[in-house]
Amino acid sequence: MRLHEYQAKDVFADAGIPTPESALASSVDEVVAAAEEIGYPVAVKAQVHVGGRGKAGGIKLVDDEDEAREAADSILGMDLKGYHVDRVLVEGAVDFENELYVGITMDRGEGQPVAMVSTKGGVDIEAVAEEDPDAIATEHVDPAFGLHGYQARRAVYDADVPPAIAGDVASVLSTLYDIWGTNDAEDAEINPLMVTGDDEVVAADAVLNIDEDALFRQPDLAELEEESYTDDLERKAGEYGFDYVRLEGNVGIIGNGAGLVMTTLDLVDHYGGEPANFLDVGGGAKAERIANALDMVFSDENVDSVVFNIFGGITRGDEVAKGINEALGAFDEIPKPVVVRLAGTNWEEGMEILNTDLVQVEETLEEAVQRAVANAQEVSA
Amino acid sequence: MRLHEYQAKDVFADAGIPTPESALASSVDEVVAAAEEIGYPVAVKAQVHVGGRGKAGGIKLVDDEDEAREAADSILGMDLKGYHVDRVLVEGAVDFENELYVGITMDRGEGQPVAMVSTKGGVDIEAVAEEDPDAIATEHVDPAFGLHGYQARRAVYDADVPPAIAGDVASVLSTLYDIWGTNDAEDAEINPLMVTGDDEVVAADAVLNIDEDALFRQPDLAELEEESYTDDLERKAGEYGFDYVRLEGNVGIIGNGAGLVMTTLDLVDHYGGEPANFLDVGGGAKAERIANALDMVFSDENVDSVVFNIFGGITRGDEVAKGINEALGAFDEIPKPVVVRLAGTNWEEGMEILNTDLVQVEETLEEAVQRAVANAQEVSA
Amino acid sequence: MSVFVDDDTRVVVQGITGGEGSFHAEQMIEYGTNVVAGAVPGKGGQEVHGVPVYDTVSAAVREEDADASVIFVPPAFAADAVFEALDSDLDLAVAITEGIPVQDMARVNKRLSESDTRLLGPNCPGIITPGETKLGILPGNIFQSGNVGLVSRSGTLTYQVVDNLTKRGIGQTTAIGIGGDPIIGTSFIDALSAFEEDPDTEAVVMCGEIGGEDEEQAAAFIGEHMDTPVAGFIAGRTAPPGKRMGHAGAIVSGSGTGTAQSKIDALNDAGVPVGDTPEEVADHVERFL
Amino acid sequence: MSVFVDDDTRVVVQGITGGEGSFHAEQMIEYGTNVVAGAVPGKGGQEVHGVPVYDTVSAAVREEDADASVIFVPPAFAADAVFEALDSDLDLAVAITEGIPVQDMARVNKRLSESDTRLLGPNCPGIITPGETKLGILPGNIFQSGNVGLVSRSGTLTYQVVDNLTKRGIGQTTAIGIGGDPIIGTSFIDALSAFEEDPDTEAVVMCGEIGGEDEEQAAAFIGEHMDTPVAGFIAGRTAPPGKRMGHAGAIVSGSGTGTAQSKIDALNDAGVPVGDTPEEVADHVERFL
Repeated sequence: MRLHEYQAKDVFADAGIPTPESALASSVDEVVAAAEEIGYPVAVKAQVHVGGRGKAGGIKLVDDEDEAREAADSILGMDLKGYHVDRVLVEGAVDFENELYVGITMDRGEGQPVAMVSTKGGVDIEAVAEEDPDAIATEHVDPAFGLHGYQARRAVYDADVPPAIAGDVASVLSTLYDIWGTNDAEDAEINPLMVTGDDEVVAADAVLNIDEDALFRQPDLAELEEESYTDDLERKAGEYGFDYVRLEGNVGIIGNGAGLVMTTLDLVDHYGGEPANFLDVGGGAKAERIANALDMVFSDENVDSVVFNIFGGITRGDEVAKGINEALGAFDEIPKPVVVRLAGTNWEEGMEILNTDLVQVEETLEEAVQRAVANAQEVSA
Repeated sequence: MRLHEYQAKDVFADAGIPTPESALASSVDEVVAAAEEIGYPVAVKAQVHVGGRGKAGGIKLVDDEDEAREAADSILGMDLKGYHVDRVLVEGAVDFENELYVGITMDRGEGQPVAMVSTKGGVDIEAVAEEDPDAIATEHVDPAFGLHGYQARRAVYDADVPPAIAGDVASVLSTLYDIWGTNDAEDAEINPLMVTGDDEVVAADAVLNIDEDALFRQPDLAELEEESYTDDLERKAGEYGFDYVRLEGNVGIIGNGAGLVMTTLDLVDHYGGEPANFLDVGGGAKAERIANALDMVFSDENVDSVVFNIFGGITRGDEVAKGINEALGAFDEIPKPVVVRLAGTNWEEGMEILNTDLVQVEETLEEAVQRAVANAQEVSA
Repeated sequence: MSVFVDDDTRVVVQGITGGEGSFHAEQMIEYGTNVVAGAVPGKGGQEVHGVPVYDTVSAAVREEDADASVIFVPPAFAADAVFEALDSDLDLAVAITEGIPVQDMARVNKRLSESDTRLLGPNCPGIITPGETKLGILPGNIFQSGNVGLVSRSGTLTYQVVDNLTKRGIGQTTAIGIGGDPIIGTSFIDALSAFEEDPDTEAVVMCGEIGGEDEEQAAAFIGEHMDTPVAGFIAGRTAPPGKRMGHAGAIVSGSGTGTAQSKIDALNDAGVPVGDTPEEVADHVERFL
Repeated sequence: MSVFVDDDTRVVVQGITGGEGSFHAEQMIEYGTNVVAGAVPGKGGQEVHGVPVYDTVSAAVREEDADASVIFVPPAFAADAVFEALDSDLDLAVAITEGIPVQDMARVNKRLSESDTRLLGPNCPGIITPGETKLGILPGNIFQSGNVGLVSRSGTLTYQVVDNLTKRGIGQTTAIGIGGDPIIGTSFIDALSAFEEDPDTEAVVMCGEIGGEDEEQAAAFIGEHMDTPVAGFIAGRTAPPGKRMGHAGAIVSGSGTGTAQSKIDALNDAGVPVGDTPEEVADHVERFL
């Protein structure tokens, strides 16, 4: 779960990292009021989960009310790389001389956290990592100990952070690690960490991605989850607890297990169709969950045809079949044709239960996908 | 630094460990008032740092006001193994069926903490450890991880704690480890952890010894240090920051480094004298510190003669000599004869500075000790 | 012959009194797995499906000589269960649990480096040596004893590929689900090198997916160290960059590595044919035998 | 020959800009120690006694090829300094600091088991190979090059015993202060086995004190593994049970082990004569040579 900039900044500020004065606004008037309160110049920043907001016109620096109105008007309501902007952060502009990068993430290759510092902040850090990896100083962290003080300092000195601010940057990095740890984050980043003319450091942006698997022990963050959704289907998937990704095609896909669902997508593509979504109902899916999954796919108006592919391990075929019967039985007319393929645990029982008045049944994955692709072509033709 | 029972119980209760209702009292009337408030029966418990208080008459269980007065009267002001009792804890009596032991300490041999559980609580646990070591279940703790939940449970089940309370005892043990860790404790113990007829567990005693080297980061505990002293010389040593132990003899000993001071004690004994104290001024002792050390030894009326043995590494002989001159120069008459022996870093400079009108000087440890013993015998003769 | 587990493996089921633990313990017993104990704190002394339950894994090891565990413990308590397994003198611990917080797994990973116990998973279907034993949730009936080793990051994809093999009469020595989480105990390379050393394994199937660089590293290992032929499958060819698909393993970072194409290229470079469909994987395996 | 350190040892002083660090760096340089760098965060680029200061130990290792460090850092920051030394590719780290919280040292001890760096101390006077190099605060002038190895838990007691030896013309290969804290890096046994392997060390003096069981274990080691003769000294014979004397190591628990007598008995059983006074220790050594 990715927090919005304004949410992440609250967390950072509470932990003692300096951030600019700021206020959230969702109308032009609110932007102007906030700007007056903070004092010009201010930055008006779209609150959407998109990288490169600045280049895409989602961040504007304004010096007076006219500019503020203009900026607010252009940003609020804009479509930024597919995301609708309905809120902006109005933030005191920082008069900076340098921009640094500091970040903590999980290095999955090493299986341990890594702390990073670079003097090449303010730009796409992934690009820096690829083009000039030496410009990013890294320290792998033993998670049982946490980031040692000497490691924070070493990263800062290795990155050639100017001596006047080295201590402060090391301290920000240590705090950032604590934030990362106590909030069960996947990534915690400040890019840029601005350095002012009088050697103050200020977090001008804030990234905090939370491990959704850990939300059960992060009640405060779990409450922010609702706000993190950016479209209705994503919200619905979040409520139902599904791993769901919306795509461009018209073949709706439901399956269990990320690998098998991805494979189903790949086969839809392989057989000439276009996947409409990725939807993993997870392990041990019970009847209600199956009904919810069908509800989700039917709610997507792009979907012309559905393929339901369950290979049971924890998930039992009879439960799945019951869920499908229940969900489809509630309709007077089935909205889109559904092809079902069950295999694995209790699959025979499932096949017996399935109501073939409501669904088409296939025995192999390849056949099921081919039939769903054909259904979609028929509907859209 | 050993906390008093009532102080340790406060810490334990704050962390969520069940403790009996209790109040501190320093007069008979306060004891009776506290007992009425809590409700009879209550235990009246001497607050001194002595093991086996119960057997020595320092703990009494009373059922009514008469008994309370009698108990308070006998315990307050008593001398318990050399310690004067000026405060008692009045505590609601627990109607227990079993007594357990739980404790955390540092196993110096392994260099890691160890958690311990035994169903043989309520008695001298060191005796149990010696006679029936299998009766104590132990779990060594990786301090980078802390006590894992499974370890707390395993210790409890391995100790054959009854199933009905196993979960609660494991939880107390985990909390005790947290207390041990967050308070920089050397030992944290509950003996006995009482088990009531309805399977509640209650900490009927509480031991919490704090690592004095960690008091710099334990400001709340550092404030309790004053109360932990049990005699004036110990208090003075604490204020001066000396390692000091009062003994029975009449040869006062000041030196630097525990090993050398102990050796000086041993040599006093070897040459027929009796050490009056152990006093280690520590490394790098400056003039003021030396003066304080002399003040301490002179304050002990048992002392008839003083030997001052400094072998310099961090400690510099000239600083020591300056301190001795200053401290002794302040007296019209030197209260007890002082033999000084300096060696190591800057010892020649020290020897030159020393005012031989005030002190006797010897070049070797053996000679210095022999002379101090002779001085003491002369004075006491 | 087989890899990691066989008829002699003595299994303790952590969480045997829970819904999934109880169901799959029964399935394992039915399959022939030597389930010798359960371990659930506070449930010591009970029996589940005729199996004695102990309060701790250590007690199960001491009393029943268990040498492997399967962990069906909810995510909030699963890391502690894994730590317990790693501290109980077992040869193997199989963590089925899905949704263990990644920071918990980083701590487990640190402890793994100090333990002699092999961890499989978490978020994995387990391991099966067909006809002998299974540890986990794999549906036993789709497997068949034979000469093909299989290792996969994905549970249900494993079943799919196995199904395609078995239906052609191609059996398996051992099938290993290593799990789809970012941090796992046993890697592709660990499994591949075990298969390479197993004289009965004549071919290996490796099922990867987008995200991470494990498949690329495995490809390098195959190129350098393996004589046994390997066929591959990579899920997630159509996954758009930057989208997270299901478990945390499956994210394409957008840079050079981690994409389906980079994994397929690496495998091809190592001489590993990669199927477009599970059926094509079975075709490659058939040609090896 | 010598043990652990010699003329080639390249020393970085952690905390060289502090009072003690600066004073003893100068003393070391005067003695002939090859002090190649200092390391103090925020002081990189300065010079102290002609020695360049770096912000990190790693930089000192990289730029000056330091292979050993001496740590003069106040207790509150000392554990971090030790962790830094253990993570900087050094062969040896000598922690002089007195008063490091014991829980900090337990964490350091854990890391030690994962590090290739030897730790000496903390709360120790350091190590000296007379005539070649000293790392720490030992007063160089009392030492003399020779054939006796010395290992001691106590700083000033070491000096005392060395003084008695040197005054008789008995020199030392290396003298090692292992430190008096409850948790230390290098044990008596580590030092004794190094002396046993050193061809130039013809006799060893071991100075112990009450508390713990290190001397008892060392006695067992001497009995089983050492041909080089060892003379012993144990401080604290007159310490009353249950009283803590000075550093945390010196407490008599009151039970069977840890007392001066139990240590003296163990040493005697291993054939080690124990002196009643430092002079008597020198007598024993003289007889060995």
